[in-house]
Amino acid sequence: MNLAPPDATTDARRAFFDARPASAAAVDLSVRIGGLTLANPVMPASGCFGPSLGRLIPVTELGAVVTKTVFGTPRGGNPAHRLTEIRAGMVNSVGIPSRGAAGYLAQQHPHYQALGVPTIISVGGHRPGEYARVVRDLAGSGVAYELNVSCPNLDRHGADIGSDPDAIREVVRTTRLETDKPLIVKLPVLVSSIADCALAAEEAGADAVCVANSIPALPLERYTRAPALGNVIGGLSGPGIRPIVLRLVWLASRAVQIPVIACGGIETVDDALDYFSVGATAIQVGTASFGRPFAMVEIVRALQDRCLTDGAGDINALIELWRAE
Amino acid sequence: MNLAPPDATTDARRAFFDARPASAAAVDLSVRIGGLTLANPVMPASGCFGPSLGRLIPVTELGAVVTKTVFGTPRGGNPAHRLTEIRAGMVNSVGIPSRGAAGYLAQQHPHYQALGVPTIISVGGHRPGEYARVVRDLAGSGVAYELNVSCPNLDRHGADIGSDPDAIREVVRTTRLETDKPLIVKLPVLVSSIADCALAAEEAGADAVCVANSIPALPLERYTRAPALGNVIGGLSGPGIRPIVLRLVWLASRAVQIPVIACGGIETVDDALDYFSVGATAIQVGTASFGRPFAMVEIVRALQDRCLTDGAGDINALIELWRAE
Amino acid sequence: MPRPEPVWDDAPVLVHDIVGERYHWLVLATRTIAATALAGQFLMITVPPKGGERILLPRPMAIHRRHPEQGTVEVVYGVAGRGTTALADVAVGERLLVTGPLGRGFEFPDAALPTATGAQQARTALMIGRGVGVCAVMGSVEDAARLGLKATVVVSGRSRANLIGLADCAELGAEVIPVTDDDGSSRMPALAARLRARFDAGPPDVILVCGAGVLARLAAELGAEWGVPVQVSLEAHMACGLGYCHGCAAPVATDPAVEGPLVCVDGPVFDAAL
Amino acid sequence: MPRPEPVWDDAPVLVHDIVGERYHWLVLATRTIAATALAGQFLMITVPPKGGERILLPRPMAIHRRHPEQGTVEVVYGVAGRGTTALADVAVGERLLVTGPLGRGFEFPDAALPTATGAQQARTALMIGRGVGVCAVMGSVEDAARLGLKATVVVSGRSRANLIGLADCAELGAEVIPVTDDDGSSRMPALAARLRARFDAGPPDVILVCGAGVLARLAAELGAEWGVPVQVSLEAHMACGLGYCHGCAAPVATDPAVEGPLVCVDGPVFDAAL
Ligand SMILES: Cc1cc2nc3c(=O)[nH]c(=O)nc-3n(C[C@H](O)[C@H](O)[C@H](O)COP(=O)(O)OP(=O)(O)OC[C@H]3O[C@@H](n4cnc5c(N)ncnc54)[C@H](O)[C@@H]3O)c2cc1C
Ligand SMILES: Cc1cc2nc3c(=O)[nH]c(=O)nc-3n(C[C@H](O)[C@H](O)[C@H](O)COP(=O)(O)OP(=O)(O)OC[C@H]3O[C@@H](n4cnc5c(N)ncnc54)[C@H](O)[C@@H]3O)c2cc1C
Ligand SMILES: Cc1cc2nc3c(=O)[nH]c(=O)nc-3n(C[C@H](O)[C@H](O)[C@H](O)COP(=O)(O)O)c2cc1C
Ligand SMILES: Cc1cc2nc3c(=O)[nH]c(=O)nc-3n(C[C@H](O)[C@H](O)[C@H](O)COP(=O)(O)O)c2cc1C
Ligand code: FES
Ligand code: FES
Repeated sequence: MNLAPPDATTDARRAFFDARPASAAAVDLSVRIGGLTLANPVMPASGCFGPSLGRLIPVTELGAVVTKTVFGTPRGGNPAHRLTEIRAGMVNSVGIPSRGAAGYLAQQHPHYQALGVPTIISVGGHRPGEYARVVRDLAGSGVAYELNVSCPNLDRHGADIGSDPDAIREVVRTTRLETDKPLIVKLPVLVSSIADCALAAEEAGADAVCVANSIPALPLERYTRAPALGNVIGGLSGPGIRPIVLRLVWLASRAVQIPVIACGGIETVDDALDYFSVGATAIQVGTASFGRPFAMVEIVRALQDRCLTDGAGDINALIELWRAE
Repeated sequence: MNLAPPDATTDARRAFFDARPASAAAVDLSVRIGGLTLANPVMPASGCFGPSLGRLIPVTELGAVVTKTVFGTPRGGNPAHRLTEIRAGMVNSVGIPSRGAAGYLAQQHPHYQALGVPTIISVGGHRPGEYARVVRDLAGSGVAYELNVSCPNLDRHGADIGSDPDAIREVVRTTRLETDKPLIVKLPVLVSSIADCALAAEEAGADAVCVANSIPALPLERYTRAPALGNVIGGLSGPGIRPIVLRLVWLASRAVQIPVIACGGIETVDDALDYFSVGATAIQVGTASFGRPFAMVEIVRALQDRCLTDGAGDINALIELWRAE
Repeated sequence: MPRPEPVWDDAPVLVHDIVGERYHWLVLATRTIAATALAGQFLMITVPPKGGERILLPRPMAIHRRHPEQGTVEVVYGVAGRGTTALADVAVGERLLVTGPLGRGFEFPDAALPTATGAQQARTALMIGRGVGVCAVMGSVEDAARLGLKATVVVSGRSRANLIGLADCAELGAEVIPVTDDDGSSRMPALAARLRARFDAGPPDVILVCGAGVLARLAAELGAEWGVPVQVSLEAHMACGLGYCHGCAAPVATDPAVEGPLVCVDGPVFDAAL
Repeated sequence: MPRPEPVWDDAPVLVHDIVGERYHWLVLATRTIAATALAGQFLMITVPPKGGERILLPRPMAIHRRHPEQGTVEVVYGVAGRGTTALADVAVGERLLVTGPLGRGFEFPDAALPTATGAQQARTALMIGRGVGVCAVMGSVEDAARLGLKATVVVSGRSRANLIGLADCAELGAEVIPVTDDDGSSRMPALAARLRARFDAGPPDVILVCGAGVLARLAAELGAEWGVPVQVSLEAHMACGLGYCHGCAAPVATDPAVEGPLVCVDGPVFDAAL
C-alpha cells in the first residue's frame, strides 16, 4: 500500500490543544452553587466521567467534575449487557457498581484530586436514611455532594426515593446535619410533580437541584424481542430526552429559588442555552461525551465566545439575553 | 362509508382496497376487555382519530374506535401553535377542546355510530369527582369508557389526577356506580409507580388500563428559543417514546390481572408485537396515523398474516410465541 | 360548491426540480386528486423515511396547478426545516404518499361570476400572493381563465429570480404585477399606491390573498375601500388535515369555552372580516 | 509492556472498500495511534451524523493492521446494526473521530519469546479467529513476524470468499489454516482433529484466540492438553472505552458486591482460565 503520509496530529486536534485567546479566558463564566463558586457552569453528568477522560481533554477547563455515584458499601453492578443504543437514544443498566465510601476514598478520590478541578461527589443510598452516613464516611472529601435520589427505596416497594417529596426531605435533612458543603439533589424524571420534589429539597436545606436523571425504559432486541439489557430495564439518555427534561427544568426553576442544574441530552452550546433560557444555572453533559470526548470543553469555549460576540460581560448577562420569559 | 374509487394510477392503493383473502379474515384476533369482545386488538389512540379518517380507510377492519376526550362542559382548547414536530417526536398542546357531553351526543356521536365499529368514548374531568357525571350524561352511549386521568387535578395544584392512586380510585369508584360498561383507565407516564396506579384502577373496579398518554415536554424553536407551542408545554408522542412506554406496560402487566392496552409510538405490527411480548392485550395507534392513515388497518392485516405464517390459531397463541418471559 | 371527497394516493414523482433560487417544484401523478381538487385546496404530503431521518407528520402544501387531463398536480415549496429538507431529497420515480384534496378553497362569489346571460363587461379578480403563497391563489387563476374572468395577480418575492408563477400566469392569460424586495416595489406604501392607481377607477369584483401578514391587511383595506369581498388563505401547523386532530387552530382570539375555526376544514381559505 | 496513552484523532479516511462479500475495509490516517498501538488493542470509532441519522455511542473496532511508517491503521468490520450501517456510508476523504489505542492487548508470554541468546528452535504461536475476529489477532501475527516467532493462523469464516486476512498472513509469512462452513472444515470436531494432527507432536508456545464461543473453548482445551497459555479477546457493548462508564462488564459470573472485569480496560484480552 502506498498512501500519502498524514500529519502526526491532524489540524483539528492540534487546534484544540492550542492556547485559547486571552479575551476568551477573560470572560467571567463563574456561577455559584450554595457557598461554592465554580469557574464555569459546565460539568459532567455522574457516571459519564472518570479521571481517565482527563487523559483525552483539558479537564481543567471544566467548572467541576462529578463522580459516579458512591454507595456506602460495595455493589457489583448489573449483569451484561449493561448498555445499548437504540434509535431513541442510549440505554444503560450499569446498576451503579461502587467500591463503597471507603473504597472510593482510598482508590478513586486521589485520581480525582489529581485533576485539579473541584470534585462533586455523587452519593447514593438504598433508603432515605443512608445518604447521611455515606456523606459522613466521605469525611469532608469533595467540594459538594450530589444526592442521587433516583435510587429505588427498598423500604417502599422500590419506587424511587426521589419520587416522594417526604423521602427527599428526609434525605436532605439528615445529610445537612453531616456537612456544611453544598448539597445538590439530583431528581428522577418519573415523578408526579417535579415542582413539589424541588421544593421539598429546597425547604429541607438543599443548595441546588439537578434535573434530571435518565428516563427508565425497556429496550428490546429487534427480531428476537428479547430484552436488550441484562437488567431488562435501563435508563434512556441522550438528545431524545431533552424536550422532556427541558419542561422539568422550566417547572423546577419556577418553583424554587436555589439554582437548578440541568442534565439531559446536552450536546452543544445551543442545547446548554436552551436550558439556560428556561432557568438553569449550570449544566451537566452525559451521553454526549462518549461520542465526542471534548463536548464539555467545546461548550465552555463556545460560551466564552458567545459572551464576546453577544457583548455579554458574564454568563448571567448572556443568559439574560436568552431567558424564555 | 363513502370510499372514493381508488386511483387508476397507483397499484399500492388499489391493492389496499382489494378484498382480503378468506384465510386472513378467518383468523381469530378477538380480545376481551371486561364484558366486551372486540374483533381484534387494534384501535386508535384518543385524539388521533375522528370519523373523517373513516373516509380514507376501511375503518370496519378495526377492533374499535376511541373518541377524542369528552369533558362535561364545553372547552375551547389551547391557542396556536397547537402542535409541532421536533427530532424527538410530535408534540401537541391541543388542550382537548370539547363540546361537552351534550354537544358530543348531539353533534359527534351519530358520526361515530355511522362507522359501524364499536365506539369507546374517552372521558375527561378537571377533578376526580367529575368523571362519573360525564359518564352519566353520556347516557349509555358507546360500548365502553376510557377514563383519561392525564388531566391536571384542579383541586391539587395541577398534578395529574392519574399520578395519584387515591384519585384514580375515586374516579373509578364513582364512575362504576354510573355504568356497567367496561371502564378503561388511561394512565399518564410521569408517575412514581405505574404499578401502584394500575393496581388502584383494578382494585376500584376498572376493566382495563391503557398505558399510556403522551409525555409532557417543552419544545423550543431553534434559533429564537421561543416556546414552539402556544401553551408552552405539550405532550410528546411517536416512536421516540416507545422504549419508555414499553417499560410501563411491562410493569403494569405484571401488577394487574385486567388487560393492559398499550399506547405509545406504535407504527407497525412489530411495534405491536413488542408490546404484546411484554404483556399487552390490545394496542392503540396515535401519531402514526397522521403520516400513514392506513397504519392501523395494516397492523390488523399483518397480525392476521403473522398468525397464518406462524401457525398461531388466534391472537393469544401468536402473543404466546412472543412473550418476553 | 360541494367539496370533493379526499383520498390518499401513492403518487409517483414525475418532476422534482429547483425553481428560482430557493424553491422546489414537484409534479405528482395522482389522477383522482388532479380531477377533483378545487382552487385553493391543499395536500398533506408524507415525507418518506430516508437515511435514518424520520418525519412523523405530513406537511401541508397548496396545490399549485391541477392538470386533470394528465392526472397530475404541481406543488412548489421552500425548504423551511427538517420536513422540507428531507422532502427535497426525494428523487424522480419515487412515490410520495399524499392525501387530498383538502380544505375549503377559494370560491368566486356569485357577484364575480359572469352571469348566465352574459355580463356587459368582463368580471375581474385580483389575486395577491408572496413567495410560495402564490401557489395558494394559482388555482383561482386557473378557474378565472376557465370561467372567463379577467385575473390580475400580484406576485411578490425577494427578487425577480424568486417570483413564483410568472410562466403560469402567462399561460393562463392573467395580468401580472410583479413586485420585489430588492427594488422596493413589494413594500407596503408602494404596492398599495400601485394597486389603487391600477384599480381605483374600476375595482376588481373579488380579492383573493394568501398570507396572514401585511398583504392580507392590505387586501382587507382595499376590499373595504372598494366594497368588494376578500378571501384569505391562512397557514397553521397540521397533523391530520381532516379536522380530527384539532391541531390547526386558526390564529384568532376566541371564546375560551368554544373552539375557534380549524384551518384544515374551516379553511385554509376564510372570508376576511375587516 | 506499559500501555500507550490513548488519544483522540480526527482521522482522514484513506480507503473504504468492500472486502469479500460482507466486510468493509477502512484505512485511517492516524499517526500517533499507528505508532503506539499494541497487538490486540482497539479503537472507539464515532460514527458521524448523516442524513438525519444520529449515532450516539462510538463503536469499538479492533485494530487489524498497524503501519507506523505510513501513519495508518486498518480496520475490517461487518455491518451488524444501525451504527455499522451508518459507518459504511462514510466516504473516502471524510474524517472519522477515533479514540485509541485502547485496552489490554495480546502479549506473548516470556516463554514464547526467542531468548536473547537465541533459542535452539523458533518459538511458535497459534492464532485462531473467525470472521472479523481475525482482526483482533492480526496484530500478534505482525508482532510474530517482527520478533521472529513462527505463527500459524486459523482463519475461519462462512465461505472462502469471506475469509479475512489471508493476504495479510501471506505478507507476514504466517502459515494459514483456512476453514469454512461451506465445506464443513470449520466445524468443531473437524477443526480440533486438524489442529491436534498439526500440533500434537510439537505444540505452539501460546494460543491467541478471538471470540467467546466454541473457538475459545477449543483453544482452552488444547491449551490445557498441551500445557500452554491461552489468551482470549472478548467483546462487550461499550460507551467510553476508557474504563469510566462501567458499561462493558465481561460476561462472567461475579460476586454481587464486587464488580467483575471491564472488557475495555481489563481486556479485551484476558488470560483464559479453563
Ligand atoms: C394549507 C397550507 C398550505 C401550504 N402550502 C405551502 C406551499 O405551497 N409551499 C410551501 O413551501 N409551504 C406551504 N405551506 C407551509 C409548509 O407546510 C411548511 O413550510 C412546512 O410544514 C414546514 O415544515 P418543515 O418541517 O420544513 O419545518 P419545521 O419548522 O421543521 O416544522 C416543524 C413543524 O411545524 C410545522 N410548520 C412549520 N412551519 C409551518 C407553516 N408555515 N405552515 C404549516 N406548518 C408549519 C411543520 O409542519 C412541522 O409540524 C403550507 C401550509 C399550509 C397550512
Ligand atoms: C473490543 C472490540 C473489538 C471489536 N472489533 C470488531 C472488528 O474488528 N470488526 C467488527 O466488525 N466488529 C468488531 N467489534 C464488534 C462491533 O463493535 C459491533 O459489531 C458494533 O458495535 C455493532 O454496532 P451496530 O450499531 O452496527 O449494531 P447494533 O446491534 O445496532 O448496536 C446496538 C448497540 O450494541 C452494541 N453492540 C452490538 N453488537 C456488539 C458487539 N458484537 N460488540 C460490541 N458492541 C456491540 C453497539 O455498539 C451498540 O451500542 C468489536 C467489539 C469489541 C468490543
Ligand atoms: C453510562 C451511564 C451511567 C450513569 N451513571 C449514573 C450514576 O452513577 N449516577 C447518576 O446520578 N446518574 C447516572 N447516570 C445518569 C446521567 O448522570 C444523566 O443524568 C443522564 O445520562 C442524562 O444526561 P445525558 O442525556 O446528558 O446523558 C448515568 C448515565 C449513563 C449514560
Ligand atoms: C394530536 C393529539 C391529540 C391527543 N388527544 C388526546 C385526548 O384527547 N385524550 C387522550 O387521552 N389522549 C390524547 N392524545 C394522546 C394519545 O391518545 C396517545 O396516548 C399518545 O399520542 C401516545 O401514542 P402515540 O405515540 O401512538 O401517538 C393525543 C395525542 C395527539 C398526538
Ligand atoms: S390538521 Fe388536524 S384538525 Fe386540522
Ligand atoms: S466501555 Fe466504558 S467502562 Fe468499558
